[in-house]
Amino acid sequence: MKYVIIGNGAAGISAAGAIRKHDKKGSITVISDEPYAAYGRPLISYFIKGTVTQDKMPYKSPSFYEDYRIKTVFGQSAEKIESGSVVLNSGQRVEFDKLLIATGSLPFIPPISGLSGNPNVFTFLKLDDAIALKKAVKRDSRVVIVGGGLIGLKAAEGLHAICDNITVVELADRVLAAVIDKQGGDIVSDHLEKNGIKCITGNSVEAFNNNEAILKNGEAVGCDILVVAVGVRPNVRLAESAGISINKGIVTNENMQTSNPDIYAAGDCVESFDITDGSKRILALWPNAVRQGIIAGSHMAGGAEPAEKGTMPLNSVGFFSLNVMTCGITDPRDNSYETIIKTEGQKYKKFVIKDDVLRGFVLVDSPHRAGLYTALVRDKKPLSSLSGDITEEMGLINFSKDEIKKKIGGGEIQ
Amino acid sequence: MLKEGQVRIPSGCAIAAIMDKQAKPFSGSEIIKSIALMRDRSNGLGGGFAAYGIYPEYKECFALHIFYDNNQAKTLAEEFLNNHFDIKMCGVIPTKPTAGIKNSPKIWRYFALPNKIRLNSSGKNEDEYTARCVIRINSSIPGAYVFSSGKNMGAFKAVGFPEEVGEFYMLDEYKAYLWTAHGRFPTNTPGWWGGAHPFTLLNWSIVHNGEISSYDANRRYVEMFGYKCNLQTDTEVITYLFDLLVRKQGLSLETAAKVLTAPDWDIIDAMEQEEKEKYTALRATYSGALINGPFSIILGFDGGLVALNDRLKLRALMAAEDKEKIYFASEESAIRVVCPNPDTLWSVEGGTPVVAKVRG
Amino acid sequence: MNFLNPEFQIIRDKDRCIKCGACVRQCSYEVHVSDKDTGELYTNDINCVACHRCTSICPTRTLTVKKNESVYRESANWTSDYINQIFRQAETGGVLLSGMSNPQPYPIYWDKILLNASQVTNPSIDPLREPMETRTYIGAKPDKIEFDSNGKLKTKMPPQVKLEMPIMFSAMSFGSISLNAQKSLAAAAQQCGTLFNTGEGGLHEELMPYKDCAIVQVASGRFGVSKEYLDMGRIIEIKIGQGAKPGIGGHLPGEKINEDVSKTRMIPIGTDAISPAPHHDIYSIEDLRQLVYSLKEATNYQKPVSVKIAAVHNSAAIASGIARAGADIIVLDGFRGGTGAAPVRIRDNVGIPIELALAAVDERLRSESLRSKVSLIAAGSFRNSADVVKGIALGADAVYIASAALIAMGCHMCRQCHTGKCNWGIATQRSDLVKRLNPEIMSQRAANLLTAWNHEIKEMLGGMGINSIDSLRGNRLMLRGIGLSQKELDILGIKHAGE
Amino acid sequence: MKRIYAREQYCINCRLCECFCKTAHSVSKDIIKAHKTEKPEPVSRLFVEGDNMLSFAVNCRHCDKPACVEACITGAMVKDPETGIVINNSERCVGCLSCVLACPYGAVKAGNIAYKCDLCRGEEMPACVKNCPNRALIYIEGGSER
Repeated sequence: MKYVIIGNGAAGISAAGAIRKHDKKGSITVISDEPYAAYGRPLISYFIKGTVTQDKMPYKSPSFYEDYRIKTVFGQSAEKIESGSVVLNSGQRVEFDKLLIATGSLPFIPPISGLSGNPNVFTFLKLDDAIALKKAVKRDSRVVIVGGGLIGLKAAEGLHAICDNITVVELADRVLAAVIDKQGGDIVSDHLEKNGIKCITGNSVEAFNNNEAILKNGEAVGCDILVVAVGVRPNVRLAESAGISINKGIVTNENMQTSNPDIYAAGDCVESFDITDGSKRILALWPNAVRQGIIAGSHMAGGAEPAEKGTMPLNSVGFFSLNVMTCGITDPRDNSYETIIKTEGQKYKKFVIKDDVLRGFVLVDSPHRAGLYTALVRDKKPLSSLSGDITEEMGLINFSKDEIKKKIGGGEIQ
Repeated sequence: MLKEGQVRIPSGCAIAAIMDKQAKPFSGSEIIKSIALMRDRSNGLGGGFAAYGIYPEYKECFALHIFYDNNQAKTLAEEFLNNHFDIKMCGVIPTKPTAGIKNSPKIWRYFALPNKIRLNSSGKNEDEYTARCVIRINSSIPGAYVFSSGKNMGAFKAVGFPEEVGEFYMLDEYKAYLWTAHGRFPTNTPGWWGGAHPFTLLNWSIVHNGEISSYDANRRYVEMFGYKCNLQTDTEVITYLFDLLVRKQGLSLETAAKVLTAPDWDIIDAMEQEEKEKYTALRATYSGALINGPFSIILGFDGGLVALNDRLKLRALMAAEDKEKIYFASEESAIRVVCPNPDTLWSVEGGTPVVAKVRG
Repeated sequence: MNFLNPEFQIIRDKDRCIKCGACVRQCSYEVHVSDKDTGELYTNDINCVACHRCTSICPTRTLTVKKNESVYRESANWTSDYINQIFRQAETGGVLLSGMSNPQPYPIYWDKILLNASQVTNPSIDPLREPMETRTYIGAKPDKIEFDSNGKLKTKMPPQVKLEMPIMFSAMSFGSISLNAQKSLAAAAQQCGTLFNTGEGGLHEELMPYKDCAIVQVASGRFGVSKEYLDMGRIIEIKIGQGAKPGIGGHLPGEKINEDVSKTRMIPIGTDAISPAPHHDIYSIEDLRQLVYSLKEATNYQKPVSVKIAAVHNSAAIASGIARAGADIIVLDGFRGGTGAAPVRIRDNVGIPIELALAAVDERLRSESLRSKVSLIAAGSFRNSADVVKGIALGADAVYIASAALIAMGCHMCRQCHTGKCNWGIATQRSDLVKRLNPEIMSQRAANLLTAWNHEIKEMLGGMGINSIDSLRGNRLMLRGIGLSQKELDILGIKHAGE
Repeated sequence: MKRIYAREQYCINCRLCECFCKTAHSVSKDIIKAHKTEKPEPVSRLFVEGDNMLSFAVNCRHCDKPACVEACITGAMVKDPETGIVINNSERCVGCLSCVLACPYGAVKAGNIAYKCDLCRGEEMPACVKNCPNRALIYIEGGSER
């Protein structure tokens, strides 16, 4: 059996491991346009900061590919998929029996004038982006980051270690708009400001001239380097070439199989089901990619890794030691949700509840045992079955005695 | 210094026995020779013999051998005897002066039958009646001590080495089908004639070697049944235990021996159900009769003997058979000196009684 | 104003204290307090009962419990104990209660009796090489064993109970002690081939697996007594009296009667469980005989019936009567025996020592030729295996231990059983305290204690040249008194050392 | 694999497991130094929850499909394929706490980085189990978890 995986990220590498677990003999080929062993994408901000050196980037042990007998085709991009093979940019064809598309995302480039071909414009998604950026940025560089999402802010934090002038421009009324509510976002931007990063919200960059970034409101911000981090879109170009169905992302069944039974897809390029709001959308999240990779790999190799009933937004991220966690619905759009907010100094906890079920939460500077809340959201646990006020503190103690016994006494062992 | 009955005296010993299975009487010279060989197991402070079948002419009578320290004791005892028995014949037991035998008390014997009227009114059988009388004399008449009370048998004992005792009583002139002998090594007494062995009650005689560690448990047990352990000796209490179990409780000699030297619980546990129940019942019921500590005993009775070693076989006891004779002795050499080449020779096993009975 | 002087003082070595707060959470008497704001730890010494839960649990051994250095102006007559007792009574107007055994300095005869060992004339026996038997059968024995002409056993043995060692766990009811404590004892008894005793509290359903080693007690309150209960026990014990409180009944306060206790005792939740002083159907010895035979009849003569009395002045005559009333087993409980709760005055002043009672009863039963027919159990503070050996040599078939078993399970003899706050989870029904006693651990500790004592008994037997406990029973020659008067020696039936 | 299981019915809320875990994960391995002087302060890897009436220790379950490992962005959190032990490599952890957010038992401790039970790697008996005075923690072979 010949397995080919396009993409060497969280989904691709997890799939490779899962395939090898089920099929000790088949050949596995991983194709990546990056010349590196798989690494944690989110680590690139730490790379810039210098807390993680390049040799510490790899996600797996150095002998991983060898141990799992995985053939690597690195530094070459897959161009198209046709009749049982992947065509590389070199023209070489790689034949497959089962193919996984784990091509992840591409940065979204907004229509800002002065971007195209400009060497002072960077994106912030790959290690190569980070290497280039780190090289370009000097202590006195003036950096403007377009986009105050997770990537933009992590880029800002990373760059802050090597550069004194950083401005983040975010179109929404708050940073982290995609994952957090206004109150939470403001705490984060206040914290960033305190740590020397300027945050401009409700605005956007319209033009960049290698000296200034001109904002939508006409304001000009001194800028030598512009980092574009407004978001990503699924990289579905190859999938299109294979003729498989695509909606917001690649469409798969619950086993990550696409409309072509020999082709699977996993990770950020796939359309997922958000169990917290029932929507189908792209959820570019690390654990999601890992899980989908494992499921895809397992099924490709004839295994039966049980499918997830869906996934949900889940983020934990730190900015200058301020931890921010979000899960599920954090900013409900209608008033059918109840929200409970607890604040104390920088600490901010918000719980979004509907129909006796926790649908999402925000925890700023309150990470203690947060996973228990995540489990409540995922399991749709009726809150009325819990004792005590979980918004104050959550523990297994809030469960019934029988449930506690199961959880601590091995009762959940199958 | 305190004598037997006033204090408990540990002692080491030699024992020996010879029996003719056809009940043919033979002279005492043989047993004297056997016990004499084990002189170093005695220290001159006690020796004695029991002989069965020596008084055929008075075999219906109890032969009471009595030591008297003085005339007053004799007067009181004879008064008691006359009240309780019909004396058929009495007299001094013949002795001859022997080197090593000193300070002899007066030694008398009486062939007696229980007084019919008294016996009937006592409601006891003649054995029990006689036993009680013996115990009464021994515990209530100072200076009188009945040291033999069986029928057609007799004990002969004294302070001295056993071969000297044999010479003193001229035992070579007696003929018996069963002889037992004892040489004593008491640790701390000048020796008292009554304390020499064998110890007898009715037809029971016991020669014993060893010091039992269960003494007080056994003593307090038998005393519940009307016995009185005046001598505080192991031999005395073992005699009473046999008397209690066999004569009063009706156990066979073998079973009685299995009570005194009961099988280990491990062994009982491994027995077939029926046997197990039997031995469990015996041990549970007669736990006070279990004898502990090292001993070898030879119990003589009317028509046979039982040789018994302690459960752990802590004492030597050899046995041999040669044609119609069976021999026992603390040491093999004491057998070979009278029977150089026996047909069989073996070491008596711990807790396993050897019962030898005359035929018919 | 509190007149009482704290009895104890707690010293905390601040250099060692890691402020983990275990002491605070473990003390049911609220001696240790943690300051909410600073986290500093303080002590309320007045509450300390010296149970040593805190010193034992402290991971850095930070704590020392000392006698309070602050003293009353004491005299030999007005000791601080008596002064404190008066303060307490002046406050409450009530009878003083206490737990565990008589703490007064009466003579302890065990400590004035020495054991014998073999030298030269009689060899000692090496228990490692030779079988050393401690098995004991209790229950009435027949007058004699008879066989039929085929040599088959003819005598029908009265019900016998086998003990692999002559030590049993004395009566401690569920209620006076926790279920976990009782379970531990039951499991230890089962493991060691001996028995435990339900006390007057019924048999909790969780103890069913151990019913074959249960002595079920019938006491004056008749709590938990039913046909099923009687049928379940290995032995039925009629409790007339208890050594710690002869002449009075028992009282388990309503607070301790929770659902479980109520079910087991067959009384309503929250009601006081009162065991009357006398059995209201026993006003003389012939009434006892009727009860003994009612119980035998009820259980089809399958179980030995035991009668337990406190050791009192005329125990010997009473015991003789009990034997004649048909009891298979007589239990004598001496005045140093423990209790879950007793009036201090009674505990400290009523009854006699077990040693004297045992010696007198054994001698009396022998003089009446009854001893071989009935088993005799001694109780009332057997503290170690030597006490057991001495007890058996004085005449007991077996002994009951209770305090020693509880100590094995953590009891530190603080004598606060009556408060129900036992920090060791023994004498309490508070679930937070009961769970501190894990039967898995404590049954093993209790079993270890029995095993250890049994080993020691074998050692001592071997030294005496005895390889069966049967030959120790009543073997008073193995005992010598030391520092005892002739009268005491006479009662004990032993000679003085050197004789 | 062998796992630590807690038995609330015997947990007495003494919290010695926490003390001994902290000590076991200290440099000095000395309980007093670990709690009073050692810097950085060692971290206990387990949580005792509750009060005297109901308490229990929460340890990492070392799940068969560990959510923490799947959530880890650096590869610091790994499940050893041989021993099954889930370990967080402190040198690689960047402290994003994704694992804390992912663990359904709340068994990962949040600090500058994530801290979790490592079953006292290599020890025959983890410190918490060894020092539990009431055998409320047991270390036994179990089935698969999660």
